[in-house]
Amino acid sequence: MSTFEFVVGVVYLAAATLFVVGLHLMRAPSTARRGNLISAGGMAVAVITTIVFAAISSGGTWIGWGVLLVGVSVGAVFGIVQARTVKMTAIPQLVSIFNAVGGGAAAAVAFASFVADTDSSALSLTVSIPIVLDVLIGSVTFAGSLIAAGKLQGIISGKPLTFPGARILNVLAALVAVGAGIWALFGPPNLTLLLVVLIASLVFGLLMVLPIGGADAPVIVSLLNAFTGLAVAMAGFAINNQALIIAGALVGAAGTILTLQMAKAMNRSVGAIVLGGFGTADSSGTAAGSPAEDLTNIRQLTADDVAIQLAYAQHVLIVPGYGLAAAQAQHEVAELAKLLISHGVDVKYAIHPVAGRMPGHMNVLLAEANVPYEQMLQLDDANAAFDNCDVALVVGANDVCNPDARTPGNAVSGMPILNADHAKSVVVIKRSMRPGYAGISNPLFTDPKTGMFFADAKKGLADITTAVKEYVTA
Amino acid sequence: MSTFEFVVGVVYLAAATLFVVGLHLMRAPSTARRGNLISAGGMAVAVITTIVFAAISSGGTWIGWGVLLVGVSVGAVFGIVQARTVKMTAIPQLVSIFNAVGGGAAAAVAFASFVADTDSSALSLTVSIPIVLDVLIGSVTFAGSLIAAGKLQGIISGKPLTFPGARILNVLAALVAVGAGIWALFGPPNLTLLLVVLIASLVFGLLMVLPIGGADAPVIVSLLNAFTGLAVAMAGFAINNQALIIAGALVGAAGTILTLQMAKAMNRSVGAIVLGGFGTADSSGTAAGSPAEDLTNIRQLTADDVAIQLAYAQHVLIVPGYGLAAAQAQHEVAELAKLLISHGVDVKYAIHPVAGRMPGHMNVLLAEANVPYEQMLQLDDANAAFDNCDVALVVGANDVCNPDARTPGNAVSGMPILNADHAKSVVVIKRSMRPGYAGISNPLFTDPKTGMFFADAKKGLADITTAVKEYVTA
Amino acid sequence: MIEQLFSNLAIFVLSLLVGVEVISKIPSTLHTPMMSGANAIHGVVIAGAIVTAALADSPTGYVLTFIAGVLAAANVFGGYVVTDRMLQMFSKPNATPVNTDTKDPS
Amino acid sequence: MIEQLFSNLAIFVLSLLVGVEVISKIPSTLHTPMMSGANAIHGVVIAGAIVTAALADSPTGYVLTFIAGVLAAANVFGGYVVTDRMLQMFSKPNATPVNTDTKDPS
Ligand SMILES: NC(=O)c1ccc[n+]([C@@H]2O[C@H](COP(=O)([O-])OP(=O)(O)OC[C@H]3O[C@@H](n4cnc5c(N)ncnc54)[C@H](OP(=O)(O)O)[C@@H]3O)[C@@H](O)[C@H]2O)c1
Ligand SMILES: NC(=O)c1ccc[n+]([C@@H]2O[C@H](COP(=O)([O-])OP(=O)(O)OC[C@H]3O[C@@H](n4cnc5c(N)ncnc54)[C@H](OP(=O)(O)O)[C@@H]3O)[C@@H](O)[C@H]2O)c1
Repeated sequence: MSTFEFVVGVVYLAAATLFVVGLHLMRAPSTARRGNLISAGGMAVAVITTIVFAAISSGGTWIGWGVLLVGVSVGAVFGIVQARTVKMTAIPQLVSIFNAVGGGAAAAVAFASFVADTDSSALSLTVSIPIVLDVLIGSVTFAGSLIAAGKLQGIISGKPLTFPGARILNVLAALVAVGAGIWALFGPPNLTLLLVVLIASLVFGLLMVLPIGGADAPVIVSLLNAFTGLAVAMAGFAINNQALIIAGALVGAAGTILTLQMAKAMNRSVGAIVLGGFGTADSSGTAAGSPAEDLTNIRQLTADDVAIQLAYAQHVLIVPGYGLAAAQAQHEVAELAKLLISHGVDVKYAIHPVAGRMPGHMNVLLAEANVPYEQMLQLDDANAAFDNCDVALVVGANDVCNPDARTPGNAVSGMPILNADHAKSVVVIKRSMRPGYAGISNPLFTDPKTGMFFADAKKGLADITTAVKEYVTA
Repeated sequence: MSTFEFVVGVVYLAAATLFVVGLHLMRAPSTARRGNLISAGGMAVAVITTIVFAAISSGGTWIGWGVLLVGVSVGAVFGIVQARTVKMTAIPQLVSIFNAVGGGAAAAVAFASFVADTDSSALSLTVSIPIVLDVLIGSVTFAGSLIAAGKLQGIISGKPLTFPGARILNVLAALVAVGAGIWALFGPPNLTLLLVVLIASLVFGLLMVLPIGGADAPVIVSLLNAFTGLAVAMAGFAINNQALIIAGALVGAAGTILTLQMAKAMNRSVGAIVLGGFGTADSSGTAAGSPAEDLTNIRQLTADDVAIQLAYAQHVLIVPGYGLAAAQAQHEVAELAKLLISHGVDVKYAIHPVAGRMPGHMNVLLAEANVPYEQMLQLDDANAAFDNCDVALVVGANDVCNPDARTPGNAVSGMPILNADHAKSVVVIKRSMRPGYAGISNPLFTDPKTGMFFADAKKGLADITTAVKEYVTA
Repeated sequence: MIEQLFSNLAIFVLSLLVGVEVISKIPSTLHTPMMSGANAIHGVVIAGAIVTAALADSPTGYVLTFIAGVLAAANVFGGYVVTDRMLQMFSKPNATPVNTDTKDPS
Repeated sequence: MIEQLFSNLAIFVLSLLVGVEVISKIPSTLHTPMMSGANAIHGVVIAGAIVTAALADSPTGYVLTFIAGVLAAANVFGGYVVTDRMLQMFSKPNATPVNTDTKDPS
C-alpha cells in the first residue's frame, strides 16, 4: 500500500462518514432532505477520489475511459429523467428498477475483474469468493427487482404466479448456481462457469419474486435493496475498494432492518412473504377478473345526499386511500374539509400507514395539499376517534378499512385496519364495486349504515363541495 | 500477519459485536441488565483470546505472568468488593474511580510498549504518536477522575477551587505536556521525556477538574469516561491490538454523546462546565459554611399538622430529593403514600431527572421500594399536575424545586425545575435551613403557603404516617 | 494479502454494525424515502465501474465497462434525484407528520 | 506497516460511528447505568495488560505489568459488577419507569 493509496483510503472513510450522517438525518422529516444532500456529497467525494486514483494508478486506455463516459452519460440521463418525471404513485417501482441496475452493475464489475485477472493462473480465494458471491447476489437482485417492478407497475400480474414444478425448478436453479460457483472457486479461472452462475441466479431471482403477491412487493423491494448493498460490498472485496465495502455493508444492514420494520408495519413476516402466496392483482390497472357488479344490498347516494349528511355532522373522519392518489384528488379533499371546518364541523383525516401504494403515501399527498399536521390522525388515534364519529368519509380506500381483516383466512387477515365501521354512518366514494389491492370484497360496503357514492374521487369530491356550499348558503 | 493473527482478529470482531449489542440493549430498562451481561460475555471472549494469543506468539517469562496474575487478582478483588459494597448514592464516585484506573492502565500499557521498543533505534511515528497521546490522555483522565471522585465523595470541597494564577499554570502544564510529547516523537526514544509528558498531564488533569463545581461532577465523570475510551484506543494503536481500538473508540464516541445528553438534561453546556465556576459545596457532607439558621419568616409544622393537611387533601404530589436518599427513607415514603391512597387521597411522585446525586436516582430508589411506575410523574407531567395539587410534600429536595432557577444570575439559573410553588400549599421535610447541592437559599421555604417540618426524612415520614393513622381511625 | 483481507473484513463487519444502529425505530411515514435514500447509496458501485474502466483493455472489458457505467449511473443519479424530490414534500413547514426527535429544520 | 495503520485507522473511525449511533436518545433515567456500562467496556484495557505481561523481561517491564494489571482488573471487574447491581433494580417488574421501545423482557 503506497502513501497515495493510504490517502485515498482515508478520503473514503470521510465519504463513508458523510453517508452515515446523511442516513442519520433521514430519520426525521424535517432534516431528511438535508440528510440526502449530505449523503450525495459523500458520493461526490467517493467518485472524484476514485477517478483520480484510477487514472493515476492504473492509467487505462482512451477507449476504456470513452466507453465509461458514454455509458455513464446514458445511465445518468435515464436515471434523472425517470426520477424527475415519475408519478409519486410509481416511486416503489422506480426504486426497484434502481435496485436492479445497482445489482447488475455490481455483477458486471465482478465479471470485469474476473476477466482482467484470468491472465494469472489461479485466483486466490480471497478474490474469487467475493467475485462469485457478487455475481450470484447481483444477478438474483437484478432479475428479482425487475419482476417486482413489473408487478408494482401492473405489467406483470400482481397475483402470485406459480406453475406446477415451480418450487422444484427454483431449488434446482439455486443448486446449479451454488454448485457452479463452488466449482469456479477451484481450478483455473473459467468464464463459462461464471456465466452458468449468472444465468442460474437470474432464473432463481425470477422464480423467487414471481410467486410473491403484489401487495407485498414494497417489502420485497426493500429486501432486494439490502441484497444489492451486499452485492456492492462483495464487489468492493473483489477489487479491494473500501468505499464499496463500507457503503455496501451499510445499505445491506440498514436495508435489512428497514425490511423487518416495514414487514412489521404491514403485519407480515418476511419469511412468509418470501415463501410467497399472499396478495393478488391490482384491480385499478387492468380491470382484472373482478366480481361482476352486484348492486343489490347496496344503498347508493348522490352528491347532495352526502353533502347534507356531512353538513349535519359534528365529527367527520376522512379515510383516504389509493383511489385518492390515483385520481390526484388531494386538493379537492382538502378544500371540502376546509369548507366543513369553516362551518363548525370537526374534520380530521384517518391515515393508515400502508394506505395507497407506498408507506406514508397519504401523508405525502396531504402535505402537498397543505393539510395541517394536527388534522392527520395516525392509526391508533384514528381508531379511538371512530367511536365518536358521525360520518366516516372513505375516499378511494378499500383494504385499509376492510373489517374482514379481523377474521382469519383471507388476503388481509391480521392487517391492522382503520375501524371505519365503528362510525355512526359511513360514506364511500369509489367508482365501482371493484376490489382493491388485495382483490377481495369488502363487507363494509354492504353494511346497512354505509352509503356508496359511485364517482371518480376528484369529480365526486368537487360535486360534494358544490352541494355543501349551496346547502349552507341556502 | 499470520493465519493465527487473522483468526485472533476475527474473534476480536465478534467480541466487538457483543459489546455493541450489549450497549444497544442498555437503552431500555427492561433489557438493560441482559445487555450488560452480553457485553461482559464479549469481554470474556476478548480476554481469553488475548491470553492464548500472547502466550503462543510472545511466550513471556514466568515472572511476567506471575506479576500479572498477582496484579489482576489484587485489582479484581478491589473492584469487586467496591462494586458490591458501594452505597447507591456513591455510584458516581465509584464510576469515576474506575475511569481513573482505566486511564492509568492505558498509560501504563503505553509506557511498557515504549520501554520494550527502546531497543530499536527510533520508533516509527505510527507507534510513537499513539504512545504519546495515550500517556497524555490517560494521565489527564487519571488525575481528573480522582479529583472528581474526591469532590463527589466530599473529601475535596465541591466548591470550585481556584487560586491566583491557576489558569496560567493550567495553560503552562498543557504546553509542557504537548511540547514534551512532540519532542519525544522525533529523536531517539527517550523515557525521561515521556515522564515529563506524564507529570505535566497529571498536573493538567488536576487543575482542569479542581475548578469544576460539585454539581457538575457527574457530567465531568461522563466526559472523562469518553477520554479513557480514547486512551484505550490509543493503547490499541501502540500495541496493534484491534480489541482495544474498537472498544476504546466505541466508548469514546458513546461517552461523548452521553455527556452531551446529560449536560442537556441538567441544562448546562459542556464548554461552560469544563471552564468551571458553577456550583458549590455539598452541605450534607461537611456542614460547610452554610447560612446561620434564621427562623424568622418561617412557619414551622409538627408531624400532626402535616398529617391533618395530608388527610384532608384530594391531590398530593411528593417531591423526593437527595435527602430522601441520604436518609434511606424510600420505604417510609412509599408506606405513607400507600396509606393515603387507601383513604382515597390521590398521591403521585414528581420526579426530577437530576434529583439526588445521579441521573435517574429517584427512579432507582422508588423502584426499590416497589412504587408502581404509574405513580411516578416525570418533569413535564408533574408540572402539569402541580396546578391542581392541594399539598406538595417536599422530602429532602431543595435545588430541584428552587423557584430562583427561573431568574438569571444564580447557581441554578436556567435549570428546569419542578413547580412545587404552584401547589395550593407546600410542606417541606428537611433537617434544617441549610442549602442543597448548589449552596444557595431557596425562597420556596419562606413562601407564606409553605410549612417547614424539620426532621430527618426517615423519622419524619414515620411520624407523619403514625399521625395519619391515628387521625383517620379516630 | 491476509492483512488486506482482515482489514476489509473488519471494515465490512463494523459497517454492518453502523448500518444496523443508524436505522433505529423510524416512523412508517418515512419508510419509502429512507429506502430510496439507502438505494441511492449503493449507487457507489459507480466507483467500481470507474475502476473497471481503468483496467479494461479488451473488447470484453469495454463491453463490461459500458454495462457497469450505464447501470451504476442510473442507480446513483436517479436514486439521489428521486429521493430529493420525495423529501421536498416532507420538508414543507406543515409537512412534519410525525413528532419524532426532529432537529431544528434550519 | 502502512497497511496496518490504515486498517487500524479504518477500524477506529468506524467504531466511533458505531459508538455515536448506538447511543441514540436515551431516557435520563438510564444515564448512570449507561455511563457505568460504557465504563466497564473500556476495561478491555486488561487485554493490553496481558500483552504487556507477555512482552515484559526487565524490572521496569514487570513493574509496569503489575500496575497495568491492578488498574485494568479493578476497572473491568468492578465496572461490570456495579453496573449489574444497578440494573438489577431497573429490571424488577414494576421498575420500568420509561416507556421506550422495550423489547420483551424475557
Ligand atoms: N402503502 C404501501 O406501502 C402499500 C404498497 C403496496 C401495496 N399496498 C396495499 O395496498 C392496499 C392499500 O389500501 P387502500 O385502501 O389504500 O387501497 P385499495 O385497497 O387498493 O383500494 C383502492 C380503491 O380505490 C378505488 N379507486 C381507484 N381509482 C379511483 C378513482 N380514480 N376514484 C375513486 N376511487 C378510485 C378502487 O375502487 P374502484 O376501482 O371501484 O374505484 C379501489 O377499491 C393495501 O392492501 C396495502 O397492503 C400498500
Ligand atoms: N442527579 C444528578 O445527576 C446530580 C448529580 C450531582 C449533583 N446534582 C445536583 O444535586 C441537586 C439535586 O437536588 P435535590 O433537590 O435532590 O437535592 P439538594 O438540592 O442537594 O437538597 C437536598 C436537601 O436534602 C436535605 N437533607 C439532607 N439529608 C437529609 C436527611 N437525612 N433528611 C432530610 N433531609 C435531608 C438537605 O437539607 P438539610 O441539610 O437541611 O436536611 C438538602 O437541602 C441539584 O443541584 C443537582 O444539580 C445532581
